[in-house]
Amino acid sequence: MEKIELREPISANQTNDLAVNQVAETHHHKDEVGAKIGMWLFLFTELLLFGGLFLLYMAYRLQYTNDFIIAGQELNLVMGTVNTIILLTSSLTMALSIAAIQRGKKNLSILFLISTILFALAFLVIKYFEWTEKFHHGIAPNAPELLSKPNGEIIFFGMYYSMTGLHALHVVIGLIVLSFMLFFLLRNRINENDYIKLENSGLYWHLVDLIWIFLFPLFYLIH
Amino acid sequence: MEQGQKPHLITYGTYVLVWLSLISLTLLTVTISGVDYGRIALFIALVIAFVKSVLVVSYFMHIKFDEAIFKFFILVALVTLASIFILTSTDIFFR
Amino acid sequence: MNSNFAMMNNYLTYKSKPGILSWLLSTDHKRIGLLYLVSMVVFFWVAVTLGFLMKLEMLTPGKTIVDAQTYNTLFTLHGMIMIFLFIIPGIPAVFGNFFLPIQIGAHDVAFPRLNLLSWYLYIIGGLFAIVSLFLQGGPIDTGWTFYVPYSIRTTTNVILPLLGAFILGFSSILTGINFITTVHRLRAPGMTFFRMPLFVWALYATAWIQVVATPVVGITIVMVIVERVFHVGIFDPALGGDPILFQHLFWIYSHPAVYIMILPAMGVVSEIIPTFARRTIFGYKVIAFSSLSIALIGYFVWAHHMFTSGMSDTSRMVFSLLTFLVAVPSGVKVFNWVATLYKGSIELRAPLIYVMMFIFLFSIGGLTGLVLGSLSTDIHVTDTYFVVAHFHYVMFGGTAIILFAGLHYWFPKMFGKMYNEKVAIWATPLIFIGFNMLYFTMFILGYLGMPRRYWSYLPEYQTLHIISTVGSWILVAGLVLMFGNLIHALLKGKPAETNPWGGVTLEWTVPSPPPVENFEKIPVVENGPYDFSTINGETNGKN
Amino acid sequence: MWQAATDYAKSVDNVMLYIIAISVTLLLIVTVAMIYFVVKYQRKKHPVAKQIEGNKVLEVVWILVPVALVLSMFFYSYDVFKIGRKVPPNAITVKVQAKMWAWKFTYENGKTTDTLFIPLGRPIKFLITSVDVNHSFYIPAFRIKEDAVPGRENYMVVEPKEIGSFDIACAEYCGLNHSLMYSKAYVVPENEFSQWLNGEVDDNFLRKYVASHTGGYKDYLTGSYAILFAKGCVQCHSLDERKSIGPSFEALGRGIANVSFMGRDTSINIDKNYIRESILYPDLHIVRGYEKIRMPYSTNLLKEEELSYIVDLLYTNFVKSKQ
Ligand code: HEA
Ligand code: HEA
Ligand code: CUA
Ligand SMILES: [Cu+2]
Repeated sequence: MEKIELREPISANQTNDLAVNQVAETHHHKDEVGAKIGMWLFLFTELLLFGGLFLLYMAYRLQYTNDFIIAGQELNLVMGTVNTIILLTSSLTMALSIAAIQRGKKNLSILFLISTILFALAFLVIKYFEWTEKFHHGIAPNAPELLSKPNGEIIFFGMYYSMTGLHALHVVIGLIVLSFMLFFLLRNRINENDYIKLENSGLYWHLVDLIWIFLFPLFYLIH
Repeated sequence: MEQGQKPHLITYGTYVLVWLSLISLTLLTVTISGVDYGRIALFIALVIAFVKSVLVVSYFMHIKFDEAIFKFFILVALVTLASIFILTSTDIFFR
Repeated sequence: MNSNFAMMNNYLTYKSKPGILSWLLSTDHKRIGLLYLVSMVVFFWVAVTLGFLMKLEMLTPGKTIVDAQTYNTLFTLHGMIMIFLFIIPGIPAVFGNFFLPIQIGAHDVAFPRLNLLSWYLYIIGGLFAIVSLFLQGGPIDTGWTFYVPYSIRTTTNVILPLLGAFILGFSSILTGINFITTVHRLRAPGMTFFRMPLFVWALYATAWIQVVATPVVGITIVMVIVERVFHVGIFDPALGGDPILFQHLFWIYSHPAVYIMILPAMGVVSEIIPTFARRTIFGYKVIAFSSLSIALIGYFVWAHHMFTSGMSDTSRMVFSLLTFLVAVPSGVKVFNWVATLYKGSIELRAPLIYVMMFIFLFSIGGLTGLVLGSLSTDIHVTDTYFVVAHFHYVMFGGTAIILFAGLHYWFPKMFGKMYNEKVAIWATPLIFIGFNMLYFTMFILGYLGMPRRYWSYLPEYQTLHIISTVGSWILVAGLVLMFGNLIHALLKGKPAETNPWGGVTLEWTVPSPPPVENFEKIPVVENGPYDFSTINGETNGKN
Repeated sequence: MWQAATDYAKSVDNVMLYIIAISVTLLLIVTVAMIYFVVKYQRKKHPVAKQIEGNKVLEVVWILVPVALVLSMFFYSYDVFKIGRKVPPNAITVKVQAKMWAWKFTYENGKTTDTLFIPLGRPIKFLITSVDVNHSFYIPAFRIKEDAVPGRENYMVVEPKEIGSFDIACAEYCGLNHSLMYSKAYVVPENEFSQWLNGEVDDNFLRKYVASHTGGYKDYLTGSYAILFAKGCVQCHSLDERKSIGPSFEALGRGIANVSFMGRDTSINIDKNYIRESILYPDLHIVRGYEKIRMPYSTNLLKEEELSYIVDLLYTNFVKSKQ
């Protein structure tokens, strides 16, 4: 039983790949790689969450190819494209915001973060108009007008509302998270030496963008 | 980022370049969708989407410059996702 | 070990906040483990009572004690609680939380606050399910599988328990994220991957399943709720939806989930056997990799629950083949465990007896899994009592028995008290006999064609049902004896030593009960996990 | 109970035997070895353990041997499975429609029944669907089962090789009366079957035919009680004093029933009208001591003449005979 001795901590190169040279005193020290691993794992769960819906989409698109094409025409391509560009741009400003804080440029970072938030809002506003317009035309879940269409089209809009709805929910969550980050930035809780929070929020935001990159062709570009 | 080691910094310019490519790819895919490529239209659109997502993941999410472990993780997640798609296909494509 | 340090900081007595808050707000992984243990035992007790009532109902054809609707809610709640609140969090949440950091030489898990959040989510999820019992509409009656379209048609309270299950899934995901990160970041110096105890390996593999499988059921559950509330038509055949797709999505999670249940148990077995055989485990790497391959292949077999659902024949063939393959790594483990007993120096103590019982019962459960994986036989026995028998053998005979084994193995460490080992051993024959009477009869019933989820049955099945019900009484007696003994020990037990069994993994180097931050100084590891050569003396052993 | 009434069913039993034989062998090897080692190497007798870290050859063996075994199981089983999925060209089609909580069978000429009649020795293709929730069409004696899923038509094939009557059960949970969703499958020679299909003979003729070929507990079936079995009545109402889900038929002999009628407790004289009402509107009078549950085999399941027949039967054999 004496095989494990208690010794002074040994130097880092004696440890294996990722194990931190962890000793009692450094216990409370921030482990940034650890935090990032945690964040990525969380992103995978998000990916698989949407994965389930994409799977359903694949099955139904195969089953109802023609209905999907017809129903797809009803979506507004211009709004979809504009929203794609907005979201991509917000991703850019997000990345730039992190790049700025890495270089210690706090004000620039704040500026970029605010623009990200504004872009996110713009995305939601457009989404709102898109949905309400559909609703006015009677294309809403369980609305008699939609129910009178063929099954494939009902399913198309079912998928459309579920997937873009879930995505929009993620945008809203992202918005809240980013607002907190803004607050932290202003309070200097995020700074040149400690910006892992902002980085992780950025990762989340890019994932939201990533999902949209696939949603866009699957719903708006059907022909 | 082990202690003392500086993180890899990506220049503003790179980000803007990536963004420009993303926008062009978006416009490309929208334009193409106007042309009728029949059955492979979906395939083309997905390939473009895939290229876009690789750009986002590599640069915006700077996986390209992160430790190997992260790349391995992503591989695990993608393999998982791919396998549920492929295995479900054995049902829906053969009904 | 500096005993002063230990005496002052015992994690049970340590007070950081006033009163109960020092538990409810504690981020100490050991305290969280105990929070889970207590809440889980409570839920288990509820579900066991439901199971017991079901068996009473089965005494006679037709109504014995409850009517059909009540019976339907009984098995639904029994299944839901057992699966989502007892056996899935089960070993990882209790022993994983408690021992994973200690076994790899860390002070805590990577995200202690997230860990506490997981527990709160667990409780909230459980409360959702319980609250739904008392609302208008009555308790959920869909079976734990929530198959559509029944789950979107029934008028009982479906949404709340589904939300509960969703939240529980979240809790499980967070635990998984925590464990993976902990294993990657917080191993003590010298603790390479191949020096980790096999329990840690098992938890690591499990955590991956938790992370990549749980979201799929999460979205499925959400879609059922959306379907009920908004009638979007995703699953509803009346609107063009496909109920079979629901089954795919459900089992994409719920099959891997059965490996979430069993893998940690297998890890515990790999800890207990070497300790009592005083020898290194046979084929360490093979066992470690078999955990990973179970996790991996286990992801590819889900549709074996759907052989009669009407999916394509191609699919049936592929999934049957893959199912057979997933049995192999489990077999490898069983063989390696038995081989570990070979030329050991074996002391037959209570935990080992439970482990032996496990090997026997789990093998029966697993081998009958082959009957279910085989296409032609499954078509006959699917959705009969044969399946019910199979999963009680693997879940109860497998995981729950190992939960008991783990309790007996780590009890002295966790609570610093020793239980009466004679009583613990005396409970085992009761459990064993009761268990087999209760569930083996179900294999026969199933092959004779008695479908599951039946409130009433044809009179010719009655004899077997009576035997089974009597078995449940014997089993209850055994379990009450066992739990009673442990509770008695908790109150009146003698103090336990640091290392009562002669184990060599890290948890046996810290005092019983462990101090708050586990280690005064993080240990440096220089050997594999089951190195008994020093205990046995220098000259002997190693070949 | 233990019937195997098709060749396919016998093959399934063989697959089962094959898997079980291998399983029992492996289980015995594992268990015996485990107990033997625990006894042989107990610490008293064997104080110092030998530290064996592994053995490559052995480990490879016990990976490869199980792989071989399970592959053999797979192929054997799959071979048998394929038989059950192949639709022979001479197969006749029977449509099976499930709904909460009854079965409806439609034959090629449009005739419909709630009890299944099929010809001996002819392959039958069942096309299975549902109108509400999932059910599963299960005939244990044939070892076959296939879900009835709304919006889809699943199929399965059977080639009965034995005259007899076999239970049909619902094997997918479908709500309240899932466990009462039983029916019967009667296998009769082709000749009799086509006579019946063309309306030359009636259901009862076939039932009697089957009963006379099987005997035993089916004694009832030779007599006039056959219909009570065919329609599933006896699932819940016993012919003797035994209390079951519903009141026993024997209890009709008391001549007076204590019931709750529209929420009030009263006694009521048992006559033909009472019996008829109880079948048509099961909720109307609830006999004291019983639950109000929906009787599955009621209203739309009985044709008018069947209803009259049952009412007469019950009245004559249980009520009048006691007076
Ligand atoms: C702890 C949980 C657990 C575990 C570990 C398993 C393990 C296995 N299960 Fe089980 N299963 C369930 C829980 C579990 N199952 C549940 C809950 C259900 C029903 C759900 C519901 O419908 O409500 C179910 C249902 C179920 C079905 C669907 C039945 C149906 O509805 O028709 C199938 C079909 O293939 C199956 C197969 C298997 C197989 C092949 C294994 C294998 O992993 C077993 C491997 C183990 C062994 C094989 C034994 C040890 C090996 C040896 C001693 C020697 C080696 C020998 C050889 C390989 C030949 N299970
Ligand atoms: C871990 C999982 C688990 C466990 C342990 C059990 C335990 C039991 N199960 Fe379980 N069962 C399931 C999981 C489990 N079950 C699932 C998932 C289903 C499917 C549900 C569905 O179809 O949707 C199911 C379905 C199911 C059915 C089938 C219902 C049907 O299809 O009609 C039956 C039938 O009798 C049954 C019986 C029992 C019994 C009698 C017990 C008994 O509990 C065993 C007897 C043991 C005791 C009674 C313990 C007594 C102990 C104490 C009193 C402890 C005291 C403790 C302290 C003081 C701390 N169960
Ligand atoms: Cu119909 Cu169960
Ligand atoms: Cu499974």
